[in-house]
Amino acid sequence: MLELILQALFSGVLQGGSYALIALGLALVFGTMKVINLAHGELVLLAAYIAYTVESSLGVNPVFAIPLALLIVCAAAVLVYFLVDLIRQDRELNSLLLTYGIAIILTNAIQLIWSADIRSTGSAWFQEPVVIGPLYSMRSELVFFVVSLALMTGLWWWLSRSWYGRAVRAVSSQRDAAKLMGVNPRKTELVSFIVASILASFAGVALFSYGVIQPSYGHVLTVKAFIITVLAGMGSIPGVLVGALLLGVTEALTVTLASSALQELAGMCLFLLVLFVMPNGLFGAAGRRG
Amino acid sequence: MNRLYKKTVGLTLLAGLFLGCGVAAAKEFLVGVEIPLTGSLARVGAGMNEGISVAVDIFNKTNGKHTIKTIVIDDESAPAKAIAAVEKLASQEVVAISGGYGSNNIAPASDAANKLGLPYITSGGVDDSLVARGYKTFFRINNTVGYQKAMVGLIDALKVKSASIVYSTKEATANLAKDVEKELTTKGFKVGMHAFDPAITDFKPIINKIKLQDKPEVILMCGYENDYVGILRAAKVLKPKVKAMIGVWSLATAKMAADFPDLMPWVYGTALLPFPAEFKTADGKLFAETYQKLYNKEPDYLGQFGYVQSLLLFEAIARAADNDTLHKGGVAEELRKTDRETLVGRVQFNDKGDNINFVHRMGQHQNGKIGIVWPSEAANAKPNFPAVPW
Amino acid sequence: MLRVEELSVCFGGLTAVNKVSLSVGTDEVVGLVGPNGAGKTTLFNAVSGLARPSSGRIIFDSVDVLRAPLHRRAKMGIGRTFQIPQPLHELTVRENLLVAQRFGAGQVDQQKIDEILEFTNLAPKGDREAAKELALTELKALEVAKALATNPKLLMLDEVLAGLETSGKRRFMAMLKELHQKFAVGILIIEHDIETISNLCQRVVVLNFGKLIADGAPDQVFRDPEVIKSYTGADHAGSR
Amino acid sequence: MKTNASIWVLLLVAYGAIPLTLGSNHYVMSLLVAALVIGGIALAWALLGNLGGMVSFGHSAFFGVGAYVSALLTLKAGTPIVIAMLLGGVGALLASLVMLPVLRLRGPYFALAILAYAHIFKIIATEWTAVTGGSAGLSSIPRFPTAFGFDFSGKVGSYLIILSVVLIFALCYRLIRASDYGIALRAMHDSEDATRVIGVNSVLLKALMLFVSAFMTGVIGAFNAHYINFLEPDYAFNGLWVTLPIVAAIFGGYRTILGPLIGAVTVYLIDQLVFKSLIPYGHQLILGALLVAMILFSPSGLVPLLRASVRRNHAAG
Repeated sequence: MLELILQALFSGVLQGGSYALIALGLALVFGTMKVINLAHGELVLLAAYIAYTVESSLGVNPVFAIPLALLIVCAAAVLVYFLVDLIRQDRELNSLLLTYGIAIILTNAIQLIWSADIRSTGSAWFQEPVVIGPLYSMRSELVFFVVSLALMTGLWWWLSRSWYGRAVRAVSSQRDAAKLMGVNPRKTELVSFIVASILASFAGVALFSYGVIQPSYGHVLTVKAFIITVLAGMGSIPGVLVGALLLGVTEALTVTLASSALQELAGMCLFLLVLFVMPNGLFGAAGRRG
Repeated sequence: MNRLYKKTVGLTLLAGLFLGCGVAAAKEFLVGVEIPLTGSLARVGAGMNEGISVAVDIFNKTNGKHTIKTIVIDDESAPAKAIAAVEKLASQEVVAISGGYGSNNIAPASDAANKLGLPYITSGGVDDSLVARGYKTFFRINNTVGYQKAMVGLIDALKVKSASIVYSTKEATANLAKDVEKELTTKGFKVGMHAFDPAITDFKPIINKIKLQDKPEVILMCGYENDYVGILRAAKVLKPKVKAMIGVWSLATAKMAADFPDLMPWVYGTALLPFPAEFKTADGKLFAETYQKLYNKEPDYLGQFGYVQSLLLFEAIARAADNDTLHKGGVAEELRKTDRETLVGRVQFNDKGDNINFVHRMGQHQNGKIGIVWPSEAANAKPNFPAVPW
Repeated sequence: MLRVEELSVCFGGLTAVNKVSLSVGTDEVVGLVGPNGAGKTTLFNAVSGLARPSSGRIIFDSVDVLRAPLHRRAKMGIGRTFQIPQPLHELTVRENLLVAQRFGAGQVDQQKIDEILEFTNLAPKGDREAAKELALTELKALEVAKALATNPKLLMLDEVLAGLETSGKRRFMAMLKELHQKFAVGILIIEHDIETISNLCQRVVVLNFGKLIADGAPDQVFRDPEVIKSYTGADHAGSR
Repeated sequence: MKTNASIWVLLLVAYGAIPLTLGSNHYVMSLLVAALVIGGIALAWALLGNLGGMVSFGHSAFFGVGAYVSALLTLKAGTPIVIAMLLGGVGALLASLVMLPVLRLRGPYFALAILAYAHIFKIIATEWTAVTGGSAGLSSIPRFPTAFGFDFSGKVGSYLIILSVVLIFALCYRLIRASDYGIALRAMHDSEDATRVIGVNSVLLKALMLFVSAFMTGVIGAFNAHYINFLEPDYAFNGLWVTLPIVAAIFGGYRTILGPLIGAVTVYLIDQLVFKSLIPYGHQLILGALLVAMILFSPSGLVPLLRASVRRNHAAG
């Protein structure tokens, strides 16, 4: 039993690492722009399909797809940004509907381009098992867990040290005050969109390397990312990481202790529970009540 | 000009009447195809559709007398759209419908077809409730029992005594898993059951439970392609001490062997034919050739089912046309009289439209090929047992 | 009628209102003064229910309303205006009052609405869309009219005169003077202008940095050195 | 006066001309029924959006619950369909009770929290096999009966039922909007604090709108169950029951009453008749693009736009 639970915790933590990468992008954009980008999961999926194309047509390891994925996903994200920026009235709600529409477009475009077939990496190197004592994992999971930790540390450093990073944080917490300080909020919004798409590109390639992708999966990713940002409370990188790990571990434990059929239910219940009991999330301070 | 035109039309009509009254003439018949080409079932629907097109091509070349034309409507994997598709086809005067995937779409679609008096033949839904309705217009060439027989048959042949079943909570997979469990339990097997939500991707916790708690001799998988990949990957990492990995549909296919060469070795799944296909019958050879010509690839099981169901239907239409009973319920009548060897074995329908002879075959991935290992009379290879992908 | 006891309101680490006690009687007009950021509007928010106090008590009509939601306090008779007018969007002036009366007072009485419109000089504008077609003076008057329509016992006016030009201010003053008598309400009014306060109020309360520093008759209070210091120190002469 | 006349003409066409001329064409009638189902949900969705000021991505929850409640009542308890459909609405209303805590949440949080509920209900419907039949679903759900010598289970019958249901809902919506509650709700849209300090219990009013919207969607779901005669969790709680109505409501104009209905019929028919032949596999792409375009260029929808242009023409003429 102990062995089972240890493995569940381990699997959950690894899964949480990649969830965190996706959620972080969503949280960053929400922080600066107060916009939930419902097409975020589709952007991640787009990167995953680019990885598939690169792997299957060039026969190389999917990590070599990262530059191309960065290019395309960033371009797509910038386009999304400019569309959202065009909204004039009632931005909070209209942006939801707008990005929802973009998500529909992307899902169907992905299906048109890559067909409904399921895809996953063929790289044997990535699928090699790695055994640490009683704990098992796939090499790709470990590799990308480390990568996502590194990215998060980098982002944290960037947000706290660089001028742009501080501007992003300033805009997230006090938009008007930031303006007075000479920060151009629109520029920082764009930067946050680009950073989010960089994270999404890595997350997408990771997803392709250890999981199975299909066109309808983007929506699931968006919802999971949103759940994590709620768990975290807005605007805290460690919070997002903890929220993601919490979700990953909860899911894995539900499978181990109850049934896998209840895994999604457990995630949703966790989400609602936190929403009601701790409306500001585990770490957040910003209010989300009306 | 105008008068000439009218005259021609009049003459043609007259001629048509004459011929129609006399011996049935060679004629083009419209057949409706209601099938998912988008949505969650897009992939399997497209596979079946390929088989249907092959059937049209072959029938039109070989029949010599009648020809068939199909009208394809995408039902978008949605019941309401499936009904609308059937109704639209009816308004375009099709004589019967071939297609459908997923019992949830087939049930309402065939219901609508029944109301309109259109025969409906499918291979896309194995749920028992479809035939329990007892419609006179409904036919299908496969069923859960056939899959169950194949799985249990293989397990018997392998002489193991315990199994863990990993199954998706979707309807077809859950039903099959429970039926197999029931049969195995009555045979004195030790069976562990593990349901999973179709949305999950990480199967390690489930496989670990099987590895540490169930400790079975074989793992049975009732799922779809993405589930198999996830399960096999998790199993490859955790390496449970089992002797075989056995799945059902969409697994022992050339496509899976090509896409996931490192996951598939020695995995079992239902398969109609070995790969590379060895078609012994003339019918089979023709099918494979035509398929190759139209789609430039080896046929898969979806294509084979789609082909068989459609060819049986077209033949029944031809017979009904010859007997001049086409519009008097003759197609359904002729379908019911079907008794024929096909690519999926002998087909005979009972009064509820189910194929009483349907038993699937089990194949095994063997060095990039697929060998049929059960039943022995259809086998072209010996099962490699015990063997797993790791 | 209104008794505030030891009330504190905190935002994060900042104490906006610090242990303030004051009272307003049914037949009183009380002025609330103090430099910007002294906590006057926060006090209003706490009493009307928009801000959540961290400690203290709010007694209205001998009932503790500290935990009562906004709308219940409005129904009990606490009415207020906003410094920046907040007309109800998409509604006409008359509909504004109608909603206030229907939900605040509990029943609709067209005659009373007419009376209020007349009193606030809004009668000619009754059918205009409030948010789009009114001038600032009228918007300020609408704030008062809306509050009156809820049939309040206590009326809290937040800088109703600020931003008005001289003639508008004079008319408004006349209206305010009548208000107390005509509608039988107690009034608590925030105002910067010392002259206005002295003219209107029987009593004045002074806040500085969230603390109550004086409470008494206007001529007395405005001579208090601490009050003068707080005003001049914060660079706030009364004539703005 | 003029709008009254055009409404009477519209009613005459909907109840008279359409069934008489198109009644025998099963395909067109089934398209119309499906469009009205989408229209009904769009109406309920827009009611919540317009009066309650809330965007919901979880209306499939109400649709599914209504469908299941009505189907199970008729199948297992033999309840007459009309009553079962109403109870389906009540079931959806009860389901919305557990969502009350979400009402305190703002914009995006509400929209996605309600989506979480839809997921939860779907999983419950899948797992609670003993009652719901699990993923195999329920089949042979009773059809509409024959009444007054007219067979309501046919296409025309079903069309008349859903048409009437949707029109009754539209009328209710109109009454609510014109009531004191409706006026207060309209005011709340942009100035919530100002409405609250004059005594409006905003949470209660929003809750009421959620109830009404849930009830309406539940009844529509129940209708659909008896029309399709089949239910399974994936279908009953499908995301499409939200996507299409949202596109329809935004297209037609969600701040109007008839906008969502007109939007639904237009969008659905164009989608099925034009887009589907343009891009056979994946025509939803165009729906997405339509939604994006509407939000960017005419967020208040087509109906107000048309009305404005008509008014302009009048002024010019």
